[in-house]
Amino acid sequence: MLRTEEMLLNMGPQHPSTHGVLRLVIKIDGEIIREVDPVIGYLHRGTEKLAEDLTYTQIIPYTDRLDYVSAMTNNYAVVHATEKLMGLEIPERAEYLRMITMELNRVASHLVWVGTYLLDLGAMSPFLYCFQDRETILNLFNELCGARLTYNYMRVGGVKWDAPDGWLQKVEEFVLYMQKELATYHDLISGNDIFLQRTRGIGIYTKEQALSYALSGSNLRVTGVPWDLRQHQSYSLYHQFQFEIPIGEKGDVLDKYHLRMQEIAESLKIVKQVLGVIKEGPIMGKVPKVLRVPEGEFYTGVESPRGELGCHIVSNGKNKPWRLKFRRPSFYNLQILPDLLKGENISNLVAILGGIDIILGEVDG
Amino acid sequence: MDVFFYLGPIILMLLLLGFVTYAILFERKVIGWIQNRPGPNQVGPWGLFQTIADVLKLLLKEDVVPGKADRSLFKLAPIIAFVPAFAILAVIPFTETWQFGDFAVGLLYYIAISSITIIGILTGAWASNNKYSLLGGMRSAAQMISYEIPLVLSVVGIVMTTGSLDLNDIVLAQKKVWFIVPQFLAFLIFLIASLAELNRTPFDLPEAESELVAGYHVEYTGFRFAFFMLAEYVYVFAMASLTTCLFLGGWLPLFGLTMIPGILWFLLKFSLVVFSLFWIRATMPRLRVDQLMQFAWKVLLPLSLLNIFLTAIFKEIPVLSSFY
Amino acid sequence: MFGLVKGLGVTLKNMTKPKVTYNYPAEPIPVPDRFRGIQHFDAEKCIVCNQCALVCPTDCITLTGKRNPDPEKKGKVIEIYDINFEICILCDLCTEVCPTEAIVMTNNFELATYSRDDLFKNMQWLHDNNQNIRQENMSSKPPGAAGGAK
Amino acid sequence: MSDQEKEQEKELTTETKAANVMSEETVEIKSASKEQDVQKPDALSQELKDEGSVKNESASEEQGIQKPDAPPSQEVTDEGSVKNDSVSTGVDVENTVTKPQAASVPPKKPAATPRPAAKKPVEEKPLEPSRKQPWLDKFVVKLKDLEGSEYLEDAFINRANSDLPTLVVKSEWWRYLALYLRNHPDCQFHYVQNFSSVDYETHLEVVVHLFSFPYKERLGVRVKVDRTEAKVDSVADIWAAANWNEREAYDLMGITFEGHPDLRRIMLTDQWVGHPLRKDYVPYDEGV
Repeated sequence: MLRTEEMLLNMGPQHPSTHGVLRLVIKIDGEIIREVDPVIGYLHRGTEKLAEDLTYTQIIPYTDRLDYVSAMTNNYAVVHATEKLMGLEIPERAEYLRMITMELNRVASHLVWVGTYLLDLGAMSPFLYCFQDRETILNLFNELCGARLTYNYMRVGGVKWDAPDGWLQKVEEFVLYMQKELATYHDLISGNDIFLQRTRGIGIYTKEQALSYALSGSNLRVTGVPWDLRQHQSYSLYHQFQFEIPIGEKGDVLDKYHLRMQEIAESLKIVKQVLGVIKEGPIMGKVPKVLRVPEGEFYTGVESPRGELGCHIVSNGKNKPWRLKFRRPSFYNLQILPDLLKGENISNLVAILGGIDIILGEVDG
Repeated sequence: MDVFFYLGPIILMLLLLGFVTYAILFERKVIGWIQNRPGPNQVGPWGLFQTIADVLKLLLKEDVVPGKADRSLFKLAPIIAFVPAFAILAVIPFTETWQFGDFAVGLLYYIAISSITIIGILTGAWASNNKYSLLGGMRSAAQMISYEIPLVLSVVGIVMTTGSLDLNDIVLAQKKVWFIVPQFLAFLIFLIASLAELNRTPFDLPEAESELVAGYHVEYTGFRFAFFMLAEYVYVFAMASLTTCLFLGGWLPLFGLTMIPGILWFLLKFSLVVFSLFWIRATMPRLRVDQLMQFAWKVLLPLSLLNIFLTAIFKEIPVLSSFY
Repeated sequence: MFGLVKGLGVTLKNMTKPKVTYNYPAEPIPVPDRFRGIQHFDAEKCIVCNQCALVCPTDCITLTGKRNPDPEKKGKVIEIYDINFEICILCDLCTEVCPTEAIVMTNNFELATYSRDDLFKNMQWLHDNNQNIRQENMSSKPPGAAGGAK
Repeated sequence: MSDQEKEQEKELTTETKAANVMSEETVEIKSASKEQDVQKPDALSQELKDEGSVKNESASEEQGIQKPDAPPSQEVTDEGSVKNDSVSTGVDVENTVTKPQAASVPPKKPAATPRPAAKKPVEEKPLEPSRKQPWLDKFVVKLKDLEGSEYLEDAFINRANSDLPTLVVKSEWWRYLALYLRNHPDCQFHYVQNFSSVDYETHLEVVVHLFSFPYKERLGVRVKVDRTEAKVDSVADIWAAANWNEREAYDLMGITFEGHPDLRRIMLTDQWVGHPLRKDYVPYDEGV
């Protein structure tokens, strides 16, 4: 009788496909995973603690660094919470600009996901194609606010910059281009048998599990729960526009892929509609000189590309928050990983982990 | 003749190194173009010296042997992996005259010797005393042994047709029509199996960067690592040559264009095969281990048996038998 | 199987497409005007209001002022003005609050050095950094980062 | 960690998946430990409650205070009903929840300084009753009927937060309430929207925002936790999402969640000293 034993494999924090500095301590039997213990916190920067010493405006650049793939949404989460607490009115054009940037950012974020996910599965080229299209979006943002990743674009009461001349046309061109380009992605990826083999039936969880783990975003919708904060707890001016919430059927990673591709299409649809109605106007509302948020407690969530990005503010009436807590969707979504990985193959680990779509900057706060 | 006998291998070795150098560059360029970028273009004109610079860098690197590794095995492994890769080139007929060892069982020799490399890989993986490399080595062993079988069986059809294991005879038997036409099924099986033998995408599980970091050579640095890489690319060279000989008519010209020398024809076909290897690499994701095994045993093996069966039948059919 | 062939077709088609990369170190990368690069500081415009130092989220600006040497003029003049680019995140808030546009962004972004000490830039350096100054500094929106009213 | 505990842990995690049942074994251990800790409630708690309500009246946006001082009169029947309800989901409430009758911690500090949310009593003209008020009322009435309703300190509508119904409970009752909210057919709060913790200097608070998919309703729950002895029952087996969040709250805020399957630091290193999100936190090593 051969003596067999389980092996402890330490994956990360430096590993090509843990998407940053996630560390997984895995017990494996051959290549079959018996137990996983995710170790996080390698990128913890104490944003919540820092925020207690910062004014509301100063917090905004810090939020850029949480979910660095979709910083616009992060900007919006904190700005939105502050505005709601203060009861400010935001000019229409500012809201439209915010929606355009947020939806473009969602497209960019999902493109990064598609690209890196295919890279995890071993395909190189889709990654670069996705990044090319993302590059267009980043260049648009660069023109708009002067940065490609850490935008610091939104302000309490509006946005910092108005769209430069011709910018909206460029956005429209991009939307039209991207709508066509999606077909290329489907040609390249969606029909690829190896990709289908790798993703079909992988990482399935039930609706009950998803709710219990408080998954959000595509990770929840893939189980068939049509839950999108843009519609169900509508913020900004999303209620004015038509878009659908794609949901999954089987709940496997393949479904997640199709879901995110559809979300890209829906986001483009929203951007197109916004471009149709946006008018000239002020981009900054009436805001007091020093932002003093009235006493109270406030929680609100916005739909980031990864799920419900919440902002819980406790204010004591000063110009700095007493406590600022971010509900970071990646943090919640990652929790289900040990459950999903039990009994899976190591190759599936990468496929499942990638499917969750985590951003470590956000997981670690 | 005697001079050529002794100098030939050295020339071949140098040629081979040249090939490897430029195959790597070519691969990077092709993948670069596919991904809308120019590829390496900084070192030398058109990036021509890029690989040379890379190799120099590798040679200058510190030679690290992990403390817990089995030192002697660790050092031996790259050599075991590389030597067979070079040895198999002896039987490849580049042209009618350009061949080093013309013996009757050339094909068998190729297949037998090439499977020794797996021992080197497994040794290296085991000796590194690293879990990732162990997993990579195990995968590699399982994969290469599994795919050897369909690889060999797919060639059986050709052997049946020509009645010889001598690669020269096989090439010459393709004067009328290349074997890619009558043996198309075998060609597909051979191509897939050879991709797997070469550990190239979509079968690059032993190195599976996103899972096992670098697989069996994760602990290797410097020139030992270079040896593994060299072995890999020599196999690309050998496998592309073999494919050319078996299915694409070796040095035989197309359309009766005999004024173009045979070696050029060979190189042309050979480059086509190499290009398609790179092209596939740039497009495909990676298979999963269990699917990979299932694919070998459940799909490729029955198919190659079917191919043998069909060849046997076609040989008996009067009209078709001239092709078989 | 057809899907695989289709994918190969896409990659082959892309081979002939124009290249999208920048030849960066050889050719300067084009940046839009609003690009947030290293700040330029104009000491003559500065009124030592300290707003930039207050608004800086990372506290990377150090400044001191002194009395105006010209006794007939009121106010202060700047004496020391340093920015520590080890921690500066180029968030643009300092230029946003500056009432006199004494500190403005430029389009220069190359900060890499071999030593951390080199990242500590003083007033003279910031003053000499006067190439590619950003044209549009106030946008259409004067209110400052501290939430200044419109 | 002893073997038994490990066993317990495993069971917990497996059960979390299924129907969030707590193993009886765990319950026994828990209730035993509780009974030793707890002391009788006294008059001071009443005082605290009163002060809380006064403070709340002064708060501008808070309305419709429910004084949760109704005695647990219909104990038997109501508990029975709860039990029945939860039996259907496989949870034995009576066994799992520590009896709040016996469980109370003597208030160490009667809320001397009110929470920052209520510093200045501002004269406000009476606001329109919130649209969520009926829902909250209905809800509070139900809760009042429950055993241990005196631990519901406050229930109000957080107007600033789009009329969010909010409950304030004492830490002893939290687990009981959580089970109720999760499993009762009229609540069904299966989804944790946010799990936060706040240091109010006088006390700590665990703030949980729940969402009920069947009713499409949100609910905020604030759990008051004593600052010096920050302990509260874990709800990681009720909502799987609470697991890491409780670890985070333990790590950064220093709240111990009793019965948590794996209470370790999650963000900071294991050797870290102190809990950074506490307002009185002093970095142990100035250089860091």
